[in-house]
Amino acid sequence: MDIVITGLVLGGTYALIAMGLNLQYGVARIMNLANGEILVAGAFAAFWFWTAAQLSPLLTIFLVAPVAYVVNWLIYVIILRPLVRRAKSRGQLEVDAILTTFGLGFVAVGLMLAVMGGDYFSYSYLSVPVMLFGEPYGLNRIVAFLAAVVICGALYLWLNRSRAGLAIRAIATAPASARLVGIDVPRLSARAFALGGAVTAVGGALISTFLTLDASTGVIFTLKALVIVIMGGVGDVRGTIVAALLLGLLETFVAVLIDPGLTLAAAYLLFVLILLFRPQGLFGRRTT
Amino acid sequence: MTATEWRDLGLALVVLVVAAGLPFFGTPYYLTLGVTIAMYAVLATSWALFSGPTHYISLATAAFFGLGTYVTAVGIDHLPYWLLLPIAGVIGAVVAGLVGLATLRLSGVYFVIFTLGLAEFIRQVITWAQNLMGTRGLYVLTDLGEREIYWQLLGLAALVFLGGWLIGRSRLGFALRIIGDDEEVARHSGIDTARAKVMLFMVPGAVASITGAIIAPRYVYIEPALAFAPILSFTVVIMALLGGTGRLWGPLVGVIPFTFLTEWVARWFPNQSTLVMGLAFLVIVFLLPKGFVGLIDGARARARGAFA
Amino acid sequence: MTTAATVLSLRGATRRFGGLTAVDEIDFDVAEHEVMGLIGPNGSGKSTTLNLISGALAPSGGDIVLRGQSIGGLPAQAIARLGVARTFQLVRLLPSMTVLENVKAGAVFGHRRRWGWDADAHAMRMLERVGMARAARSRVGQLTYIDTKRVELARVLASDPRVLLLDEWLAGLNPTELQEGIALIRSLRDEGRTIILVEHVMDAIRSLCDRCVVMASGRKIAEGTPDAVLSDREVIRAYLGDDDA
Amino acid sequence: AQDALRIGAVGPKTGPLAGGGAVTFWPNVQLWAADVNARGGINVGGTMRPVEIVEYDDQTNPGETIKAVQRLATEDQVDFILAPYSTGLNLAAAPIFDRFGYPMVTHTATTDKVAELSAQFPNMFFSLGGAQGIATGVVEVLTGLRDRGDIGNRVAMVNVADAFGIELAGAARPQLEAAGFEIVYETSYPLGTQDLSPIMKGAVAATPDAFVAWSYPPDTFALTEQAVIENLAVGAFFTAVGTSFPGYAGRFAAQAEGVLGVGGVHADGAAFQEYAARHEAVTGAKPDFWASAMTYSTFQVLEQAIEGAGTTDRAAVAQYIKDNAFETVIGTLDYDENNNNPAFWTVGQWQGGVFKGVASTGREGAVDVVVKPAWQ
Amino acid sequence: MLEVRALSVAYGQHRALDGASVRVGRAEIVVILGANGAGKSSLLKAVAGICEGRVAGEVLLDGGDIAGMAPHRIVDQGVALVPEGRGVFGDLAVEENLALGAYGPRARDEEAGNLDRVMALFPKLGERRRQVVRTMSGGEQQMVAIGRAMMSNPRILMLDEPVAGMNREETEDMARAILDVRDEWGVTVLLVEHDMGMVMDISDHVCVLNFGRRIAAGTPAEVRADEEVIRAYLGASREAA
Ligand SMILES: Nc1ncnc2c1ncn2[C@@H]1O[C@H](COP(=O)(O)OP(=O)(O)OP(=O)(O)O)[C@@H](O)[C@H]1O
Ligand SMILES: Nc1ncnc2c1ncn2[C@@H]1O[C@H](COP(=O)(O)OP(=O)(O)OP(=O)(O)O)[C@@H](O)[C@H]1O
Ligand SMILES: [Mg+2]
Ligand SMILES: [Mg+2]
Repeated sequence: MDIVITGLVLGGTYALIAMGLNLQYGVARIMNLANGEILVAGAFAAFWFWTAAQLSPLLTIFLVAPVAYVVNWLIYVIILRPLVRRAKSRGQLEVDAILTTFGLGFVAVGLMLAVMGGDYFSYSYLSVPVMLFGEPYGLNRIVAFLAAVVICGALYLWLNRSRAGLAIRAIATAPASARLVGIDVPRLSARAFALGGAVTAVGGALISTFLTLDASTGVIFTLKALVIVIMGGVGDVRGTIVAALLLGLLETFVAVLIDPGLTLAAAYLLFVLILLFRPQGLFGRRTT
Repeated sequence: MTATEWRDLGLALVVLVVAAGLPFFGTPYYLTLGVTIAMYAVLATSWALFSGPTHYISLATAAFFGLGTYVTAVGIDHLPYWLLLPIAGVIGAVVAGLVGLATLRLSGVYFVIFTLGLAEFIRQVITWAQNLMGTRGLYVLTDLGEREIYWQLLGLAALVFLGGWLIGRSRLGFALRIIGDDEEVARHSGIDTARAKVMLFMVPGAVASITGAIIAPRYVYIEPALAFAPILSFTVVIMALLGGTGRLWGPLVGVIPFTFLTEWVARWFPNQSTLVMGLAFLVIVFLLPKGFVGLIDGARARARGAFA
Repeated sequence: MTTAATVLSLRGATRRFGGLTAVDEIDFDVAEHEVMGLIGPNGSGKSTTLNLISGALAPSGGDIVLRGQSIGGLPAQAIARLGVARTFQLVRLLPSMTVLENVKAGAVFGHRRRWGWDADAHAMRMLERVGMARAARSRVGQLTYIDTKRVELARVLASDPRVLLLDEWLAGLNPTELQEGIALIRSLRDEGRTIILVEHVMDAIRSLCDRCVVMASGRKIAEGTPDAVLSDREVIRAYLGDDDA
Repeated sequence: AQDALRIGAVGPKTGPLAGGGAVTFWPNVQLWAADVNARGGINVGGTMRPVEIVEYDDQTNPGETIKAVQRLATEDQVDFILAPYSTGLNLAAAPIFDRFGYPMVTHTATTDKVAELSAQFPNMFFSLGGAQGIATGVVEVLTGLRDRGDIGNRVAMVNVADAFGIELAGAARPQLEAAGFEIVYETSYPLGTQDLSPIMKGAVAATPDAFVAWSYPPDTFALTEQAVIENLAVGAFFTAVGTSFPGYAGRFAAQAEGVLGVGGVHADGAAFQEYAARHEAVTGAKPDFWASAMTYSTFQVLEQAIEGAGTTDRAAVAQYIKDNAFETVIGTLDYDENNNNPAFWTVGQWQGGVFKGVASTGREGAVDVVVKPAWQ
Repeated sequence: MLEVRALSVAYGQHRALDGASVRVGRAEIVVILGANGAGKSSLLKAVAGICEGRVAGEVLLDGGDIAGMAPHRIVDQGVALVPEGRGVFGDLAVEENLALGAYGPRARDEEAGNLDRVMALFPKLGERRRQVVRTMSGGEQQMVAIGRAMMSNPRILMLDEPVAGMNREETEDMARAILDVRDEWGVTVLLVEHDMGMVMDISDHVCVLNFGRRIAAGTPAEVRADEEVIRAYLGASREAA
């Protein structure tokens, strides 16, 4: 029980980390290597509001989300859209996106260093125990988990039940055809990218309540997010959620029952094995 | 062989001889840059041998590189150094072969992230094993200086270029180009796509591993966090793509300007180096959509147009 | 009916996709030098049958035998080397290569493997064969539709296949081109090649095929000479409509 | 104005170690330069020469460290170079320092291979102590608490699976056992583990009397937080790197009381207090209570050696360092025949909002260790 | 209602369409004929706003110029295109494809009614609502594509070789469906087709392109008798149609 709860809570954290990237890659077709930096920026915002004004991160996210949305929208429209226009093929876009977002990640790290210096930022928020089934858990992690449930659930419902969500999925499967049914592909892609960025930044704000970060740590989260998105299958919200929870559970199981030193090894082993047996990820569809 | 091929070969030889003389006429600073360039030239060129034609972007370079450094670090006290390099090569090739087999069914971004995950996996296992055995960072104390390391890398580079040139003329190279265009067609034309891919994937694996083995004495202190740093994989990809992977010499023309650019930025913007580097990057991607090779080809075409 | 030796035979070949049985226990034989038509309405499983033969898909059941050797489930490259070559319903060329290189791909890795000068010369001969020698150095992106089909055919021929599978090779051609196309396939037939032809153009079936297999909903419903099957009342009524034949 | 002395500084501003560099290394570079120049410079054979810092970011990448040191030596032709940050980067740079004869007074390199290294790189000096010494300090502190009857002899020990953690856990294990402690829980975790609660749960389940973690800053914070949440009831709670950061007390406030950590300083000494005040005034941040002062003091060593030798001749300065003792903000620094500083702080403890040294290998000013009160 | 005036399309150096003009009246079926590469598809794509090449000229829809508009806005004007290769969403189900057809504002109010009519037009789609389109056969996918286009409540439906790869019966079904579209929905149809039999049966007007230029226009009978058309397009093989 204990293991399951701890694992699920960690899985929720991972879902927060990866969900935004899934939107950005699945729909806007940008494999955003600057994802982790956006996450760290969100975390930094929460830290800053907390230290400067004792503003709760749970409120900060309502500031972070719109700001991150606008910033990511601008990034897409100004920097990435020309690449999308220019790309003659999917592969070309992929390469350009890798190069550009890699550069963007550098720029973001540079800016954050300039603004906040290289120091660790960590603060204590809701780091009090809550008892579940007789075991203590950090309230901040539980809160982040609940937020993850809300965010992922809302995204899932939105994508699968709403008209706009259907349009987003249409772009994800065939952008060229989406134009033919009256979908404003460039605009919706920009929105999906912006939304993904907002989700990532909110995730960052939430995880900053229990993780210690600094300006350079973004890349760690980028790697984790990439692994989760791919494991779940590109463009599929369910896949990302399931993959995140699986990873969380596995890492906890290994940590408790085998050896904490093997958690990350086990996580990557799981990833490798899943791809061996399902090369398109858990929920991905085979492309030809 | 045609006349142009002879000419290219001669040109390559001249370049090699001139490069080999660097330690005699350059300052130690240029030698250090030379080591960096040679190292990335080897890594990026061998990377492009596989990834260029197949369009499979591999982020496993750091894994093989790290393995190589460990071969040297572990073996230096027990075996003669010169034996370690081929051992590293064989280990790298074998691991790459296994990885290649594992990745056969993967395509596109799944392959990219798989290689990344795999590199992290190897690093985690080595870390864990080290912890189990109670060994810490390993020390590689030798009297190999930058000059010796540079020559070794240069020799390796020559081998990589020669190998690449031969592969380009072989059935294997042709098969790989077909695979890169359309794997379904390749299979229906009778190409054992799996075998071709795995065979070629072993080349960058072995080369990166040997490179790691050569570099280990330069780092002196080997620990997983430094030896397997994923940034190396990214840097190699970026340099190769900036150069252009369509030609054998493409990655080289990415590596050289890129090294000087990072050097320039590191020197003049020590506090904003990441920021400036990132901006420089964006500018390059936007202004040189086809990489430096595209720039050179474009200039050539224009020159030809001007004379026509 | 077949006097010559059997080259290829399908025995109970079956392919399921989830609940759907796209190819359902198909049996037929193809004899040496025979041109066999595989016809049937859309979605009847023709392309899937070709995919089973060429190794693009593995059968879920049954067997496929090429000259006494079972090839069901072998990988595509192995089958290609045994001498089965195909075109695709949607033309697939190698976009980064020239026309000649495209054809060379067949010559280098196919059933008979050539290399170097020999492969170039052979590829050139195949281009001449399909009337595309003039475009040998062009990029495939510059070709018209029928020319891409021709190049694909040349690539397939370059491997000296024993059995040639053509999937709707004539689809999408205009009347003039259609006549050229039919003439081209006829010339292959006259060379004595063994061909399986999936086609909707009945004129082509009539004038090219020795024999036809008719499929519907994954099953074989008739087999015989084109005239015989196309005048088979049941076939007409159930699958081709009343007014044809 | 005289000719400035050009001093090179290489360290991580980005990459995995940037956080540590930002707390410990860079502020002291800035402070030292400010202090020296406020005094009018370094007295080199009678002329006061101000210092001018040439700094580079090595991105926590040994290849970049090598390039940067090389650049400092041959392009910028600096007079001296401050040692880089962290063990790995110092060792990568050692051959180049050696080739150009720069004295290399390291501040953040820990190694048990001092003898081999100083044989290979004769101008390399080690200040921070090795794993053995630190482990001994921790065991001594625990033994003291036990002998006073404050704790029992059940110890839980965890380590981050990287060179630092592995080495220290390896050194501490036999010493703990020799001192009669029972290791009731032991495990490692990879760098970058995002949830340490399973580890803390495991430790809690083993009901230890003391908890020892050979950890890095992010995990030091996470372990402490989990210990609070899981209410780990121990009389001694030790975490390694990061415990002495001012941010630690900033985050955990009253909870930090009684927490033991690696390092320490003579916190009540005038030299440190004065230093800390200057540090805050010049850099806007508080120093940490371990490596900050150590880092600064190695710069002082270099400064005093230049003045003492009266020249910028590197060989002479290096020789001067070998031959002399130096008064610094952490007290006297005197390198032995292996270029090693034998007297260093090993354990400190948060007491009343200050992280005070409680154990050392021969430093003055240690305070008595107190038993860890319950988490609030 | 749709008038294409002096439309040119160039891909790099290559002029695929060279000042072609076409007029289509309300509730008419107009067929564009032409050899492969004559520029037929380019014309449809230019009207729909999705042509990769450089486009010049005017496209007037009820007098308003829609050339250069973004493709989704053109759809909102009531122009629907079923391109070569169908352009369906292979990974989505039939019903999702149809729902996406009604994405634009002009189609939303009528979505339910249109869905019923599409199901009546292609009963097979009703049976396969939840099938993933990628797994359907060519002909079935074509139905999805046309059904989806009809869901957008178009004034003009443009079909690019809708019966390619179909057999006689299916071709006739499709022809009937196209006539239904005109007669019952009152939609104008612009069709690119090779199948002469079908063309002659259903078209009100025919327009023949050759090498990017219009060489003839008129009723099917007129065009059929046009010497230039016979020479340029049908060649000697007219009876083959
Ligand atoms: N994206 C493109 N880039 C370059 N050339 C193109 C492009 N699309 C079409 N073309 C060229 O433009 C010409 C006209 O093409 P288009 O597709 O309009 O012809 P079509 O009449 O529809 O032919 P088909 O009957 O084969 O469909 C052809 O020569 C074709 O090669
Ligand atoms: N990969 C697949 N997954 C699921 N179903 C498939 C797949 N490929 C084909 N099918 C189904 O199998 C049936 C037969 O398809 P096939 O492509 O063989 O038909 P066909 O006779 O070639 O038709 P056409 O003349 O339209 O090309 C179709 O109903 C199709 O939906
Ligand atoms: Mg078919
Ligand atoms: Mg067309």
